[in-house]
Amino acid sequence: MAGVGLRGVRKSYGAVEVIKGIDLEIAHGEFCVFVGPSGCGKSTLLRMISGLEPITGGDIVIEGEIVNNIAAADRGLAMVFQSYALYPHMTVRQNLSFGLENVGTAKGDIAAKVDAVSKMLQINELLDRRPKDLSGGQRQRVAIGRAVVREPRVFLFDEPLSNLDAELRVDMRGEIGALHKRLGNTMIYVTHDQVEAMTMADKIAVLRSGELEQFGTPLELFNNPTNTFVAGFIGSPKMNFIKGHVDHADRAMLVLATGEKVALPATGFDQKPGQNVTLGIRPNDLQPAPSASLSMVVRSVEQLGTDSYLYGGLEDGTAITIHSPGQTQVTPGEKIHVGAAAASMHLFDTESGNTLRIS
Amino acid sequence: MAGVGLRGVRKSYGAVEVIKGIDLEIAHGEFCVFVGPSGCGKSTLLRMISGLEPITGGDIVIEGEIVNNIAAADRGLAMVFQSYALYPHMTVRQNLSFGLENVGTAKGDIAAKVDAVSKMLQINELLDRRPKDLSGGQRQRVAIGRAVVREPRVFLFDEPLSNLDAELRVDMRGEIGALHKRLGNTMIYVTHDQVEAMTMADKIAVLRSGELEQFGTPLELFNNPTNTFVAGFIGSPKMNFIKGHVDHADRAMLVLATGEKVALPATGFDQKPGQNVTLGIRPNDLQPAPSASLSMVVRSVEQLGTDSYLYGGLEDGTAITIHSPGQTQVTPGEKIHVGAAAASMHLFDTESGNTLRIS
Amino acid sequence: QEIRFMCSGDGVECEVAMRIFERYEAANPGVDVILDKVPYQGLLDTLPIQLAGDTGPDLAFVTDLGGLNPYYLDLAPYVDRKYWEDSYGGTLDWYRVGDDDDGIYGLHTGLTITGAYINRTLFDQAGVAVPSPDADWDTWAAVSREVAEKTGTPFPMAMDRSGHRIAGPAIAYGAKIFDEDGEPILVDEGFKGFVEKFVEWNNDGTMAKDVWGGKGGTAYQDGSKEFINGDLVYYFAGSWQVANFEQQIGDLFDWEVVGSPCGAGGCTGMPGGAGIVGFEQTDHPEIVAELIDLLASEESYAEYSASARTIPTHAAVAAKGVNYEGATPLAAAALNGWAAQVSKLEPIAFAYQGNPNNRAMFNITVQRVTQAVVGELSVDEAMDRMSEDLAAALAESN
Amino acid sequence: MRVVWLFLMPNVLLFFTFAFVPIFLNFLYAFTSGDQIMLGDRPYAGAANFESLSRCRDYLDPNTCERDIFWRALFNTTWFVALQVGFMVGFSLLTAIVLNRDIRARGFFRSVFFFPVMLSPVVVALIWKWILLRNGLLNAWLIGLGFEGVNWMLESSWAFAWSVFLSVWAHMGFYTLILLAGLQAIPRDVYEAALMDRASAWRTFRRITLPLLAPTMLVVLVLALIKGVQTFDEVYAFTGGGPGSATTLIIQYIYETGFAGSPRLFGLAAAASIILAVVLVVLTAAQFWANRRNIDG
Amino acid sequence: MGKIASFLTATRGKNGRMDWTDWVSYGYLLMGVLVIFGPVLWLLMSSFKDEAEIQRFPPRFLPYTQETIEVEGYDTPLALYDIVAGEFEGRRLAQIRRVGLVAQMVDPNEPDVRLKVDIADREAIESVGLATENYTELFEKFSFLKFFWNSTFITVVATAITLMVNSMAAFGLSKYQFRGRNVMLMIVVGSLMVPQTVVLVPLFIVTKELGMLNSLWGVIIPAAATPTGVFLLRQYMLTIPDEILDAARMDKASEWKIFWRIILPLSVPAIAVLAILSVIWRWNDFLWPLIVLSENENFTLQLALNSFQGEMTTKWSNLLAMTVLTLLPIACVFFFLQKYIATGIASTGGK
Ligand SMILES: Nc1ncnc2c1ncn2[C@@H]1O[C@H](COP(=O)(O)OP(=O)(O)OP(=O)(O)O)[C@@H](O)[C@H]1O
Ligand SMILES: Nc1ncnc2c1ncn2[C@@H]1O[C@H](COP(=O)(O)OP(=O)(O)OP(=O)(O)O)[C@@H](O)[C@H]1O
Ligand SMILES: O=P(O)(O)OC[C@H](O)CO
Ligand SMILES: [Mg+2]
Ligand SMILES: [Mg+2]
Repeated sequence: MAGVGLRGVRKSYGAVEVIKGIDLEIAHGEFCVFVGPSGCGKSTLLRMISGLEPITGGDIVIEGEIVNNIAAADRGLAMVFQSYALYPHMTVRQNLSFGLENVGTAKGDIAAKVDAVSKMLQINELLDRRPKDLSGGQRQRVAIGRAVVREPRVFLFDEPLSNLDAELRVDMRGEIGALHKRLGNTMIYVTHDQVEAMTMADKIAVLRSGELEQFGTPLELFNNPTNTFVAGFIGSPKMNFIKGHVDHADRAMLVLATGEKVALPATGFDQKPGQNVTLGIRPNDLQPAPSASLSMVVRSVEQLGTDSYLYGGLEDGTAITIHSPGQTQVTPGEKIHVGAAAASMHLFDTESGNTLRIS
Repeated sequence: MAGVGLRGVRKSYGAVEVIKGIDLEIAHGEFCVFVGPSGCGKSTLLRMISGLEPITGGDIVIEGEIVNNIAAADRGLAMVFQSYALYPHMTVRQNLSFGLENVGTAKGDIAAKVDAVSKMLQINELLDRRPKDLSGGQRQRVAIGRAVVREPRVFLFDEPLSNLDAELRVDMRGEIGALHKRLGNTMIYVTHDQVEAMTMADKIAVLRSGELEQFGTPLELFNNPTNTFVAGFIGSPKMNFIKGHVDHADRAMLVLATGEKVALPATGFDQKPGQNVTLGIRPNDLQPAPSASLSMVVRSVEQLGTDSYLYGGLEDGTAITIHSPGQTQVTPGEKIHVGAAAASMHLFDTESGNTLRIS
Repeated sequence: QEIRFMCSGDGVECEVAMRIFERYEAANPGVDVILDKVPYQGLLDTLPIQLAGDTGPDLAFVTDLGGLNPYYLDLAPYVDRKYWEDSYGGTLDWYRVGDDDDGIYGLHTGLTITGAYINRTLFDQAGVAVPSPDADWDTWAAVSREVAEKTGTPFPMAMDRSGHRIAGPAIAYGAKIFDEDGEPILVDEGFKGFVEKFVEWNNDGTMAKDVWGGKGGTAYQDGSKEFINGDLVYYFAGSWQVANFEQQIGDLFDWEVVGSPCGAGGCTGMPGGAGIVGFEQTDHPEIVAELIDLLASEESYAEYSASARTIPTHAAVAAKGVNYEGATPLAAAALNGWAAQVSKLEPIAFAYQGNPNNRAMFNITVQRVTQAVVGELSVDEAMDRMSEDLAAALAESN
Repeated sequence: MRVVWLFLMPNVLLFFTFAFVPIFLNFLYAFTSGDQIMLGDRPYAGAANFESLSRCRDYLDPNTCERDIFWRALFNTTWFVALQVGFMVGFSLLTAIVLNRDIRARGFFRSVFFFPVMLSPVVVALIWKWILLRNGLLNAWLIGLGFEGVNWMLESSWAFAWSVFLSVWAHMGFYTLILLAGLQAIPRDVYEAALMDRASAWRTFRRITLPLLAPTMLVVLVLALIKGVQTFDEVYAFTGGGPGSATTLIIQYIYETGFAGSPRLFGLAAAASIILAVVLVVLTAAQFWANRRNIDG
Repeated sequence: MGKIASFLTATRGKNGRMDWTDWVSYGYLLMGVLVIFGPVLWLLMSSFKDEAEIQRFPPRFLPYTQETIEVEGYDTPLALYDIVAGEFEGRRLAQIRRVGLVAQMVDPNEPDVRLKVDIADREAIESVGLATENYTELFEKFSFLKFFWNSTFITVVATAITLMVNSMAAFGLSKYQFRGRNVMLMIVVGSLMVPQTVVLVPLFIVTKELGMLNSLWGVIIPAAATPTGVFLLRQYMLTIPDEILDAARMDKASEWKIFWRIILPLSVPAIAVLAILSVIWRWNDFLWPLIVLSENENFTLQLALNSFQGEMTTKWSNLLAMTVLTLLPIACVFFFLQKYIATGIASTGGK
């Protein structure tokens, strides 16, 4: 069972602590995605799991065995480096076959596997080039191929698709998914792409400056974020946060900083009268509605073709984004009224940022 | 007028022709985005404009002047490299100030500018680190900062945000947009991100294996793609393409390969009876409708939280993706009927791939 | 049995010796004499180390005659002592250390004598008479200057940069080299007297300063190039240059041996040369001894001298004179001219050459006199330094 | 990390046997006297050799020292190294940079600059002696141009200057080659970035090339210094240390005292070599220290 | 800022045009050819001069030989002269012999008439001619091929060992953090401090104790662990990004494999440099082989070369010819290896 466990794992560079004690159990065969802001420690964590980075504290467990003292080469993992780290002196083919040669795979098998993988990654025409003669995306695919071709018990991917175009990315997502199904092995995947995270993951781990914020299935995180950080991080564009307090008289009524009042759903939150709370509504859940209580001034409009986003602010300046399907006619400067269904609302304690939902 | 013009520009590496004659005029102050599949020549084109890559044929014109023989340093551009190319031996601060020092900016000004830029890029805490002590996204921001701090007449960005998380990416998009407004200079920007391309660009140039496919505003490209390639490339997920032919009897009726019939809009296309055509419908325009004529079997479902995508196929196997707002209840294996409004249809000649829309 | 013969020569010495050894091989099947021809530096610098390390050849051609004495094979048990004493009496001592040493160690194959050559053609062109054989240094200096002046020759005189070379003239000027007890002193009034002159000549252009002044340390430098090019009137070197001059001057001009000028101490040059010795560590002392003895026989020795163009030390051979094969008249005359100089050598010269510390003394001389020539030290200081250096060297040796 | 020792082992073994042990023996020699070659035959002398070498009335005037030549050699070597290392590093850097450019006939030019390194010291000295002799090529030239000839080898300062020149001439190619390899290791995209940053040639050199060349530069500086101090063969064959002792360098002193001299004063020579090694260690440590930032990349 | 196209960094005008930096570069290189290669060329020329011509003042660049002519009645060819003054001015005569200031000469066309000419009146007729005997003599004089083989064997084997052993050590010292690393490094650099000249005798003793005297191995082994090589390679390897090694580790490469397949290929420029240097060192080694090898059959070319330096005289003509001959192989090695120096990894496989 190639599950991966992190037990109180820590890492410091000199005085800088970049991983501050992380506990995480990734079950065998699970596809786990790490997300988090740039610099939060995702790559470091991957490198620690791989064995390339010595850990400062805690244990790393693979297949139930503590591997802290096992060399990277012997942990049976494969990794796609964020910086690719291709072998500059080898052709693409050699880059791909090196790992197989190391484990003594037969020549014929190597050729077959390299062939298959390079076709899957659409780099089969580049097999005799060296990395320096490749485009950024091509290099990235070689980096993926190098890991994939070895079919290890655990895969570590560090932003493997960041330099690919949308179409290729969709393809690759599919291929990696298929691979995961076929091999049934554990995959740990770092990405900044919401779509990748949401669609590929069995579980998502949200990290913030070296700490684990939440670990769960994509929809769990999306629907029940534990705090404003996760709520803001999962889903794009970001959830709108509006400050206010619970009406002293009516627990179900929220008084926003702008003075407007919003009705909360009757159940679901454990807010207390007078408590300072933050209301969270995703842009997709905010609809222009002439009769709605919130009024905003649109500052800018983004037209994606299929969708449009309106950026604006409430009266007190709180930034608000709303989503509008298709191509919108709204123009900057317009003042519109928006509203949301009570069911789509999230409520957080303003001080701690934690969700107020009863779980 | 720091417009940039490409006149029949070509580039070959030995026998491999990677840029096959590109003509393009980017007006002064325009924000132009290059998109295209991985390896199509975007970076090469940027490098040719910058002067780092000698051109094999054609002319590059900046401010009306042919700059083919002007050295990179003298073209007055700044570039964010896809590979970052940070100075490994310098701290972040030195990386940022090097360019300013080169042009003799006063010490105080340098400090102020570096300060401002690093704040904007949220790397102000890292100013005394060296690149090797930074995370991937932090490095990328330094690379951006190095170009931005110089405020040149033309900016070249090569996938500058690919390693940033969604939130930061939105921020950076905003910052670059603001910078563009403030400086009013020309920007050429390579990206794989649909959102970036659609939202930031004044004009988008779609490249395919060294050739320019279409050049126009984002919505132009989205609404009036000249061929299946552009149609497929712009917009994510990709447009669905369904093969068929125009009914011999009724020009307004399309007979799909599956035998199903679809009514075309009365005007807009110049299809001929019997012509082999490809119908294009974006996933967002396909709605589940029990009464609709197209029936598909759902193979997989992607839940993004705010949206869902259903992947499936028509009877003849043609892959179909449809978008469904919110979180869907459809499960793989289900058979559903889908339909689209005639207005949202695109029609292409199957042989040439060119659009049949009357322009 | 394999016998290794290490040799280095300026001419064909090694080959000629081998020719004679081959006869021994023919007579003694199973003996195989192998010639290891090495650079001269091999003999000088590395042979002693090899010997000290109990390796090295069975027999060798050597020039540091006394210095290697501890390693020599005493041939006395194998050879006819009387024949050797009679024939080589004068040089046997050079291979010995101390007065009570009566071993027979080496065969002095080629005697060298220091002394001068002149460019006879220049004298003729200048119309200046060649001084008589008993002329002194001052006379030669004056005459050389005159010839040089009249013929536009750059250098009147030159002397090889060597402690060995300057020793002869110094002795002729009264240097005693040793004190009454036979202990080396090197410096005395006589020695200093010549050095003063020598330094002066170097600085007034009489001597080609390039030779001594252009070098340092104990590096060797000769003036043969200048002489060969006709840029030098009077060249103080030694008998070994004959073959060289014969070959390279060829037809350019006439040259002659004039030997050493005279002084209060006589008209002596310095003897020297090389010999063949056997080494104690050999596995075949008998064969080694027989080989050397064969070469020492009057017949072989005469043949050797004639072929290798050396000046014989064998009394009988010397007395008969050598018929140098194939030599040009000039060269033959020169070689015989050198042979005639042997009788002029002073006992001090012999003693100096035979002293085991001679190399140290030569080196000290070169180094310090040069410093005086170039002005780093005054002559007095140089002399003081020489005495100190000598004392230090003597203290260290054994 | 045990495997690292497997990588080091062969080298360590060879080192121990053929560098360490001899150096240690040499150390022992320094405390013995006499002219015997084998250590066992030599009497113990305590620090006498060191005392003898260091006995001076006035350390600035070699004439007052017991071993005056040692001190002269020491002074000469100091000057020699200062000049030689400076010129050597300067010229080889310049040459490496030029040769690193995308020039035509690169291989040919590289070979040209490297050629002298292949020559034996004796031949190097011979060639230049021919050129510098009183009636050699250079003087013939000068006189042809209407100047007066100079007796280069007879004037102390000229002989010294030419010795420096000669050793730079002979060894420059060696360092050029090392620097060339170092320049090749600098990633090209960093230069491209500098170009886009409008760095002038000089600034690119100062701020990009030099710092990134630092590990190589350390090799060059350390080797140049050490080999500079150890200069011997070609200068010895060239001037023999003269005129007088003007170009006598420290290794010549050691060589003539211990190896080629008579009597062979191994003890004194060994003591001198230890003093030399100590000086070198100090100088090298200083270089490492000055370079410490860049040593480990 | 004008033509910034960086003299110090650029690699030829991007567009194939020569700009001033190219002119300066070529100027510098040509001067280099003059100063560096001129003397070498002269050496080459001199190796074709006969001994007398070598000793000649002032020296001449081209090798000249005196023209001779076969004259009836004389066994050996006679030297030809132009007569420039005196009675026979303008004639071309052959010299029979010279006695003092007068030469006996003969007109090749009338061999019977002897003429007396003042030696100042004649001028030798010389033409450029190569004294190839300098070379041919070498092959007659000693077993050149044997020496060549010995030198080659020593050079090749010692270089191979040096490269192997040094690069392994350099890898250890550059890519591993371990206790004692700095000590090891100091030892390496420290042993550079003592020149071989100084430790010849102790080294001889060690070599003798190991029974390697008079064997080529006695020359090969002691020289193999050059500290210079370790130091040089180590500093170069520092510039190889660690991330590539990490990638290899993830590819399950053993440390040996990493060394062999990653580090070595990426260090090719430095290894080429060391190979060149090692070849030169071993090929030109003189003093050490001289001590270790006393038997001729083990001699190297350098020892043979130096045997032209006798006690009192040096045969320059042969020595120079031999120098040129011994130079050729290493020059070839250099020419072959130098191109590897230019194969630096310009762009790494990373971002
Ligand atoms: N030296 C070379 N020799 C041959 N082909 C090359 C060389 N360098 C680049 N190419 C090819 O040129 C094409 C264009 O490369 P370029 O880097 O411009 O692509 P790109 O559009 O930037 O791709 P990406 O989005 O993956 O970065 C690629 O197919 C690449 O393989
Ligand atoms: N050697 C170091 N010394 C100090 N801090 C370091 C060092 N190396 C990395 N860091 C810091 O550790 C943090 C985590 O880095 P890591 O590369 O794991 O981030 P990441 O989550 O992968 O970010 P990104 O998404 O930008 O790649 C970063 O803030 C980085 O600046
Ligand atoms: O000073 P050197 O080297 O010429 O010594 C001369 C020899 O002793 C002559 O036999
Ligand atoms: Mg990262
Ligand atoms: Mg690219």
